[in-house]
Amino acid sequence: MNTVSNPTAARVRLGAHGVTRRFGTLIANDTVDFSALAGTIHAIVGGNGAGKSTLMRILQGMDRPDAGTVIVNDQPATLNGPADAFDKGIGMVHQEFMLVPGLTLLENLVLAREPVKGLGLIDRDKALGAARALEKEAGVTLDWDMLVDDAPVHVRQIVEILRLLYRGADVLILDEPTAVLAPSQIRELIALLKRLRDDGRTILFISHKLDEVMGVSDDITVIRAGRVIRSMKTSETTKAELAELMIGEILHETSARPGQQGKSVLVAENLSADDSRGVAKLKSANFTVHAGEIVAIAGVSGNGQDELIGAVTGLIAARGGSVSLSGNDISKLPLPARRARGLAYLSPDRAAEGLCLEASIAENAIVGHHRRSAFVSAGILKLGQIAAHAEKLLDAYSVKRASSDLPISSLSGGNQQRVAIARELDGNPDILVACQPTRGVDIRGIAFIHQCLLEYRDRGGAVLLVSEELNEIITLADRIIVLYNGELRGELHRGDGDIELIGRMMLGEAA
Amino acid sequence: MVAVVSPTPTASRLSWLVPVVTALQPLVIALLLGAVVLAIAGHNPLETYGLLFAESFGSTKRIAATLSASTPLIFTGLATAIAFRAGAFNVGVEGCVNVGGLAAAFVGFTFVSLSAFILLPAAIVAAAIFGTLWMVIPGLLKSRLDVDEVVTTLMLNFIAISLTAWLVNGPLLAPGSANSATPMIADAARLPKLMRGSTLNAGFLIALAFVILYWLWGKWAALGFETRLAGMNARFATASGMNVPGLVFKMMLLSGAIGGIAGGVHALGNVFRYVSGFSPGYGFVGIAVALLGRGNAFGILLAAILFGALATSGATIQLFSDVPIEIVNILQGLVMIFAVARFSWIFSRRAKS
Amino acid sequence: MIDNIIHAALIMTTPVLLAALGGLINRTGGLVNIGLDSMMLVGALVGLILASGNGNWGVALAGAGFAGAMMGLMMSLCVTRLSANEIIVGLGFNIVAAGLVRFFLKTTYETSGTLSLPDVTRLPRWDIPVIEDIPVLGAIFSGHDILTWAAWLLVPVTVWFLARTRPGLRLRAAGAGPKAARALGLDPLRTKDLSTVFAGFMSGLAGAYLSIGVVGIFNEGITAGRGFIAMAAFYFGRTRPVMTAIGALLFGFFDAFQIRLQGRGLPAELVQTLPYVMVIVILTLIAIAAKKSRGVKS
Amino acid sequence: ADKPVALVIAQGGLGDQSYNDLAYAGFQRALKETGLEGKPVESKDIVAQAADILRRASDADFGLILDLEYSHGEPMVEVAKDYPDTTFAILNQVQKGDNIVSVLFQEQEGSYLAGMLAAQVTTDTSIKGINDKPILGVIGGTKSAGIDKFIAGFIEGAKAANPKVEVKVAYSNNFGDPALGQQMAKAMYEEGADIIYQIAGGTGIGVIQAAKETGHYAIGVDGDQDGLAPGNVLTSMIKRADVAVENVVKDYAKDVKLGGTTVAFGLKEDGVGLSEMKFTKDLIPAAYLEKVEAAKADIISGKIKVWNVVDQGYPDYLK
Ligand SMILES: Nc1ncnc2c1ncn2[C@@H]1O[C@H](COP(=O)(O)OP(=O)(O)OP(=O)(O)O)[C@@H](O)[C@H]1O
Ligand SMILES: Nc1ncnc2c1ncn2[C@@H]1O[C@H](COP(=O)(O)OP(=O)(O)OP(=O)(O)O)[C@@H](O)[C@H]1O
Ligand SMILES: [Mg+2]
Ligand SMILES: [Mg+2]
Repeated sequence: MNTVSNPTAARVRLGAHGVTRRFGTLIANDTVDFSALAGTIHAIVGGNGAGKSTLMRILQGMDRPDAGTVIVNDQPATLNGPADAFDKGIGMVHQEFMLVPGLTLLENLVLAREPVKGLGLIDRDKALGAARALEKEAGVTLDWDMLVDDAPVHVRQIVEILRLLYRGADVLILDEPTAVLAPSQIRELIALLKRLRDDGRTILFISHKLDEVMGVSDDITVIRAGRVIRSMKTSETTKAELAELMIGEILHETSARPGQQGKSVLVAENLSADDSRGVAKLKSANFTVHAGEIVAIAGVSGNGQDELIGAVTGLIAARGGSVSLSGNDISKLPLPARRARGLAYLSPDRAAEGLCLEASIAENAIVGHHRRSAFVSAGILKLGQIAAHAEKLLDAYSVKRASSDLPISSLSGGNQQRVAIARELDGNPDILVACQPTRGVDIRGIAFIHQCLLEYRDRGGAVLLVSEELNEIITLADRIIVLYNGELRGELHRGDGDIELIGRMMLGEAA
Repeated sequence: MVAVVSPTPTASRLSWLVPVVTALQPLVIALLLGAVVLAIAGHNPLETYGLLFAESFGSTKRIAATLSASTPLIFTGLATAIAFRAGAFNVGVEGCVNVGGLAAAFVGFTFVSLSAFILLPAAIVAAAIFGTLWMVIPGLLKSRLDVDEVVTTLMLNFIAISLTAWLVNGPLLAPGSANSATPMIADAARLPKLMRGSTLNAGFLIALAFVILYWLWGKWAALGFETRLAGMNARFATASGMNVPGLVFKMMLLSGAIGGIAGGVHALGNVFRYVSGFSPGYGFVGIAVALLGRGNAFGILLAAILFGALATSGATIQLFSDVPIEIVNILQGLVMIFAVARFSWIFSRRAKS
Repeated sequence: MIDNIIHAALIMTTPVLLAALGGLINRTGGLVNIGLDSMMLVGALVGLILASGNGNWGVALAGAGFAGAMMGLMMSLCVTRLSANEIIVGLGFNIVAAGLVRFFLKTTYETSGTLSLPDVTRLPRWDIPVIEDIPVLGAIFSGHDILTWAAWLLVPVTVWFLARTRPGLRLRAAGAGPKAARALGLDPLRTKDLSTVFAGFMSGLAGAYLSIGVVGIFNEGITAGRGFIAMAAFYFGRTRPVMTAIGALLFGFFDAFQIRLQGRGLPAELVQTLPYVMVIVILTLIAIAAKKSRGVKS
Repeated sequence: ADKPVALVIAQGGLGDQSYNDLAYAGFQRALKETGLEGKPVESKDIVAQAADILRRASDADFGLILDLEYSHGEPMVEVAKDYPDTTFAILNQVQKGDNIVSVLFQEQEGSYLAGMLAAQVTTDTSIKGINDKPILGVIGGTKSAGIDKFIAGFIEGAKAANPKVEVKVAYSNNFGDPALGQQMAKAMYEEGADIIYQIAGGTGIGVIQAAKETGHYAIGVDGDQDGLAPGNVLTSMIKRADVAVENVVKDYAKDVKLGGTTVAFGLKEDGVGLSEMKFTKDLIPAAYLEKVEAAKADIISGKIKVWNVVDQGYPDYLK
């Protein structure tokens, strides 16, 4: 285990003094003062768009403040780009993954500091040796020759972190590292972070999940609308207080009422499907979703969720079995036809599939419904009606926006997700396939989205929920099915299972 | 303090100028560089630019010549833009111009007994049909088999040029002609002139109509809306229930149809037959026009007029100065390069991030 | 006959392959270079001028490569620093270069179109003893010049470079994940610039190959769109060196073949489309095969 | 007349090493001698800008407009009607009009002589680089009547000298690709041809290069190309486009009434013919040259009428 020399026992290893960053008229960071003490885990919390990522980017030299300075080892410092930050021992795992597609894990690990023999030839043995050493330190084993594109998310996450260690960083900035991980993976990550801290490293940790934050951090800074609201020791605060500080009001937890099971809506029989390379990923799945209930598929990503979603929605062709919707076989229909028959689909990948970031907010709210007879005649859109409808919809879902004609990328993640949900629930579909509905959304947004899903269910809607958030599943689901290694196992009913049990089932440990 | 937050009244009244200045800035830089080249070549840049302007817009006749030269470019710009919109990088409009032009000319010199009311539309429809057919193969390959459309359409350009060259020198050769040309089309097949003593013809009006249609289509048509979304994010469009390969195929065909009409209108309105050298690369300039106009209907119109002006004035200024055609070409290239450049970069401190 | 076709095919392949390898590196670095043809043209002119008057062919090649590289640099700066659209810039460079070359010929040599200079040192051809007399093998391996050898040797070298070396890895990273590369402290824009400079260098050599390797004169049409064919070749190869080389060879082969097919009753114009038709046919076959193999697995 | 003169350059532009360059050279000579003002006009879009350029020049008070572009024939007739005081000249075709002068070349006549010479040489193995096979080659720039006019004449002349001679014909489809021309020529030499007639502009320069490299022969075209590869260019079929242009401009300067006339440039007018063969004269047996001279006299006298593809369509041997 390599230990990190504590650089001159500085008190503030990394911080900001009076940092301000504007984007046009928007002030993303407003005279932010911040100090992460050496050898601590410092959590930064705040709602979507609070300015957390912006501050972190500044601390890593990716961005520069309009005013104020970065503090490194108690001294004001200027960071001329990420390379400079690495020289000062500062590395960051960005909110969106920063791995290069088409490269192997090993190549991504050593990129920008490759061990070479003569002629610029990469010394593979040395690289692999370093990789193995890091593996040991982190307590994982990886297939280093795997392409990034083929690696599951948690593996990518690990590689991102190992890469910082490889570069010798002793300050690790992690922007929402747990957003895409399963509970056991989160636990492993947190254990790893604690070990790293105990070795003397400093960690800046961003998360929307307050349980995690309370569990892992030594200090917490709360940011709201670009300003630091308060910095404190974790031991001196509570989850409830944090939530209130973050959003400026007291939030009531979504209460779970049981649903009223109606007639069966979606029936999958012996459904199986392959991934894009032809590997069997979903094996003979059987399940039914009834009107008025939420059925959750729990599972670690990569266990066949994508194929299950694809086969149900028609995004991919199933290899065998059948899917029927309200009694009609839809197995052979492509996605548009399934949508026309009352299926709605909320994509897990908001930026790439769930929304069109360049299109306007209103357009994103209406897509898919624009061929409704109220909105189109003879192929000509009734723009007036459409705009009015979009406004109504966006207001109903309280989407905070300057104008509906702006590109949707101008919205915060939480508000983007509201638009996606508003669109999918518009027109009262028979069934909603909702995947990771609250990924990367702040607590206020989560509560709202949960409310939407429950109300839809209570109106008689059927929901097939695919999520890695166990809390979410426990809160929402009337029935829970665990997906492990392509197979559906065990079925739990509301109130039956606790998080621990489901977590173990997700890892194939119990039945 | 207040002044900083809310823009002053003066600023808001002049704010429409900002995009105009931004748009003109690259043109100005291209002209400055061109001036350097001119000066090195021993020509007075100001005089040359004055002459270029006068020969493009200096009189009704010259304006007519400019608009006439821009007519095929409007079509090819639109044809290219419509495919780009769907996310297909179609560089094969040049081929469509050639097959469309030959098809229209063929109808125009073959069915000479028909009246103008039938012959003219028939010739244009023939051009559209052949342009469409020309895009069927790359369209199918792209949408069904995911074969890169850049290669296939580029190859088809070469094939179209050879194929038309063969037809026009063999089966369709005008008797007694020493170079590859079809017979002249019947008078009934000719697009009416808009002005005596000029080549400006009804084709320009058709082009304008297409610009407006394209604009309306993009704004109002469900298909236009879907095409735009599919072009911006195909995965999203698929997940939202659109048939993206189908859309791409349709738009490739539509692109081919408009490209074919570009050739048809050129044959029926200007050249009155198909002849070797029929298209000096209208399809390729169309790519630049579409990109310069940023896919926007009126942007395309303006870009086409700009290139039309340079083409026509580039030829006639040689009558009044010693500026050779290559200087005009250099200028054209410079305008193209810098028209899409963003100089704000140089002045912006943090553009790197 | 077959020997002659092979030899001619290899000669027609060399310039396309050189430029295609440059374009491939460029595209790997994240820039689709439509301006290869312009760099080829300038390389051809500079190469001829330096080789004339019994000049040194090595110097001529270096000069041609340098001239192409400079064009590449300018083009790249327009794209990376002025965020201009690479396609338009490429098209624009083709137009500007053609104009500048004509202009230069007129003002400097008082000629237009063609430049024929005295005592041009041609690229030497190397005959390999023994092998040169073996049919087929002789045609393949003997009687070629340094650029043909270089072009073909560069194919495995490019594979090795991209897969195994540090600059190769960084190049791929700059093209596939510029944001990530930047976050790691690399400078993907500069990498892109360098890759375009390389593409220009290779295209310059390709041009010189035409002017001092093949014909010994310069003509403004000497590239005859081979820069576009090179682009088609690396598109054909999906930016993989070996497939790109096969694409270039395909062009060379069918070009050599169509020349010999002429005058045998088929219309010349139609025979000339053979290379282009074949590229479409082969791409289609590859795509169908790929689809089938995917179908078999599932 | 003292109004300025314009010369509209054809497709291919200046620098084509043949027709355009030659005509422009004659144009410049004429301007110098007559002291007239004159401008050449080139355009990339020359086909579409026909009427536009002709009208602009007329409006700008040019007195004589010479047009080298073939496709401008019909538009010129239209435009000429509106400008009766301007004289227009078109080459290679006859157009009607009181103020239009047509200039025709009988390229087939010169090509006939070239074919006749080549057919005699190709079996004379005493000449270096010549094999015993009666095979000749022709490489044309495009397949078009204007080019095939040369080719038909060449074949006719060759057959007249030796009916057994075989003439291989190929087209480059490109007037500016010398590398292609060189490869095409080499392919022909491999197949037994030893003399190739090129009618392909810049592509043809590659043909001459191939002759030089392989030690065979080429026949040049348009200008005197014998010097491009001394000893390897058997002869050149000279087409005096320069003289034609020069004469028209000079006549215009002298106020000769040109409108409505057709000027033919054949062997008789010395508008076409073979080069003086400065480098090859001594290689070729005198008897061959005498036979060529005799044929020339017969053509001039009208005893031999060489096939004209443009007027008569394609002969059987070139279908
Ligand atoms: N490059 C940019 N250009 C313009 N505005 C930006 C940019 N980056 C961030 N912003 C804006 O700055 C604000 C703060 O964004 P930031 O990414 O820091 O939020 P965050 O706290 O990380 O939110 P989340 O929890 O959703 O990740 C947001 O309103 C955002 O719209
Ligand atoms: N160049 C930009 N221009 C305008 N807004 C931007 C730009 N870059 C990022 N943003 C916005 O900044 C905000 C914050 O960005 P960030 O990457 O943190 O994602 P986010 O919105 O917080 O979503 P999530 O947390 O769900 O990933 C978003 O609204 C994003 O769209
Ligand atoms: Mg963030
Ligand atoms: Mg012989």
